[in-house]
Amino acid sequence: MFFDDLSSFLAMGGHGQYVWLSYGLAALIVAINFIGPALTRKKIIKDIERQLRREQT
Amino acid sequence: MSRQNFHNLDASPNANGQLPMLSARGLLCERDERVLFCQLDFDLFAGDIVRIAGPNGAGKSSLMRILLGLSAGFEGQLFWHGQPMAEQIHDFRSQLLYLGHQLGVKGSLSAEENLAWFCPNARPDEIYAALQKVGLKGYEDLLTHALSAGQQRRVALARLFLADKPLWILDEPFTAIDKEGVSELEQVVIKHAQGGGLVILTTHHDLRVPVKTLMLGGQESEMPLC
Amino acid sequence: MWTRLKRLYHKMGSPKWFYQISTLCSKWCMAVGSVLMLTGVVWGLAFAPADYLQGNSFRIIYVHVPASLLSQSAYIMMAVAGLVGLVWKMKMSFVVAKVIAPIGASLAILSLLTGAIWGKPTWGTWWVWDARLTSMLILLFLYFGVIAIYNAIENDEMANKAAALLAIVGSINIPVIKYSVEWWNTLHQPATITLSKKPTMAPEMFIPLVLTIFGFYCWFAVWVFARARNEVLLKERRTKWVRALVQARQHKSQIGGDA
Amino acid sequence: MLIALLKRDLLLAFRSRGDLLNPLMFFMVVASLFPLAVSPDPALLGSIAAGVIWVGALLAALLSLDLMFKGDYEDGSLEQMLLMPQPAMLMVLVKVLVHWLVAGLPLAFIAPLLGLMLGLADGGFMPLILSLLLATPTLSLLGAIGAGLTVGLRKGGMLMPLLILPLYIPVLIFAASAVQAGVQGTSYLGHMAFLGAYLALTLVVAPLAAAAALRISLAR
Repeated sequence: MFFDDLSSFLAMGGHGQYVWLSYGLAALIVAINFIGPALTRKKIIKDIERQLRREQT
Repeated sequence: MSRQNFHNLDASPNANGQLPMLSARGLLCERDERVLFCQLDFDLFAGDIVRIAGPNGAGKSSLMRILLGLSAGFEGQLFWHGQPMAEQIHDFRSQLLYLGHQLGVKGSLSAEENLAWFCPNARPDEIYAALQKVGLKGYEDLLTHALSAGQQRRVALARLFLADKPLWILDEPFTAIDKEGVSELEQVVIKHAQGGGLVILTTHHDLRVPVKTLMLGGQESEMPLC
Repeated sequence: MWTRLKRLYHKMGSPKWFYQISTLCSKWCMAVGSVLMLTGVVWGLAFAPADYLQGNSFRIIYVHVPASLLSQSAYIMMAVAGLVGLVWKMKMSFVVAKVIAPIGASLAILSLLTGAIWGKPTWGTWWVWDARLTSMLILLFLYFGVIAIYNAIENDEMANKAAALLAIVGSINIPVIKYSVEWWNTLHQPATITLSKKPTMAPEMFIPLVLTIFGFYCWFAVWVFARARNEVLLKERRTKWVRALVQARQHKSQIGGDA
Repeated sequence: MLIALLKRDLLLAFRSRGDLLNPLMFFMVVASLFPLAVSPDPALLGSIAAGVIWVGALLAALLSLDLMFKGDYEDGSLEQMLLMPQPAMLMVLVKVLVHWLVAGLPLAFIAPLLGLMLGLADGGFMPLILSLLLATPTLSLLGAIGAGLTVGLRKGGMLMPLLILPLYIPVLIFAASAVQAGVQGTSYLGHMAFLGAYLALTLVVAPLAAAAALRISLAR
């Protein structure tokens, strides 16, 4: 461990805001790329299910 | 998979012992996930006048664009003089005369100037003669946007007299042409076929010409001789 | 040999096969990528030593560099996928090219944003017309062009081909653009305050970077697979295998609900 | 055939002389917006003149690109051209040549006037004209790709800048700094060499790509 304690880890020697902002943005974009397709997939499957039900009746 | 596998064409010659000029094997055309036609086979011979018929939306113009090589969304093979079309595309295009739904006639050029670029090898007196044949004598120097719709179409039709191409593909050539003009045009088409040409056309007119019909839109495509 | 290759080619073009194989691949990529990312990020954030010039702000490198690298190579991948689609008429290849565009653009945006944030403590300003930031901005514009063409053309097949062509032309231009921007930058930069790293990075700083780069690549594969599978489902929604798949899911969820 | 096409297109361009003037007028208006927006101070204007003139030239060329294939697409002549036995890329080259003659070349002639208005230093005029002569064909060539891709689209006019402008950036950088170098009295031979090389590259790639783009656009 490079840092002595948690608070110095968060402060990053005064550059904490920049580092954490960058990692936050990275997490956001990673999350969008993971969640976006998952939501689309759910929607597509729901649409196909609805189509199937419509055909059964 | 729309990968084309090139087979050799196995077509039988017609009654005159000729081999087909333009053939299709297993053509399939899809538009917006709807199959317009599939398993379409035909052999067209020199001397034929072929009318592509069928109700609206049956794929008449799609078939024409496929034959012209302007459409990529199809499966199946085309053959030109028995050879795969992809290898013969230059030969095919140099023997093709196509009159489209849109004429390609520029409004800000005169009739003569329009024809001069369509048929660069034609001499001016030949162009004048062709324009006279389509009944545009005296209109040669007029800018075509001053002409009527029918006259503009006649400018495009004058190409039939200028270029010496064996294959004619005509999309609705009789639109906006008066009765007299239609019967003259029919004679031109017959003469071209008798001279060893092949004419493929679509039209809503009742032709007084012996034609083969390529029916689209039915379950199976048939090609009876009328 | 040739027939086997041909069979593989046909298989790869088949959406069903792609769907099945990509489900498997994406699980593996997800696992490997997550391990790499976790170790890389934790190591980079907490264990790597601070840079002697930039202090702790250099830790941004572990997201900035992978994002930049990936968004550049994603553009090339998109162009190659498009080329394969155009030349060999492989439909799945077009699908891959199509789904890369938004992912690559998002990574370019991430790279620009983290670059700007890194610039603040290093240069004292959010944005400088540094060669790398500028060429990344232009890369983002190139992505915008490709995305715009997908949006503008309604016919799927036409849109795929047009976008593939544009991506290919763009990728031919990338070296020219990069070269000219770098040249322009050296000409106009009054004082050279580039982010020049030391020629040799200490291994304890360098290894986590390698880990995050590979981790990002793995995750990128997961994203591409996920979007491509959506495209396949949408395109093949009328086929039997998709219907069977959906029905099986329905069935499973009903049983799960009962238990 | 190609000569007939060239003749026809030049004749068409000549018949619609009004349209020919539009990019030129646009060029002049854009360039004269800068003194109003930035400052009339000759020293300041002189220092940005090279960039302003080149950005204006870029936009003017872009504006006229939309017309490269549009008219022929709408009346069906483009179809006829693609059905000719000659390779479509030669046809594209003719179209590009005409576009350059009517939209690119005039910019090179009017640019010195704008240089005077914006207070460009004396040394900048020669590289300005040379760079315009050497680089406007590149603009037409690259633009043909965009024009080919967007020819069938209703919203094509808005899309084109997005597709093409990023590819114009190397031209802008080298051309504008060639003028800058001329102003400072240093050699601009290297810039010209780059512009020439880029022209050669686009001359090889662009007609092929634009012909492919046209085939894609017409395969509805």
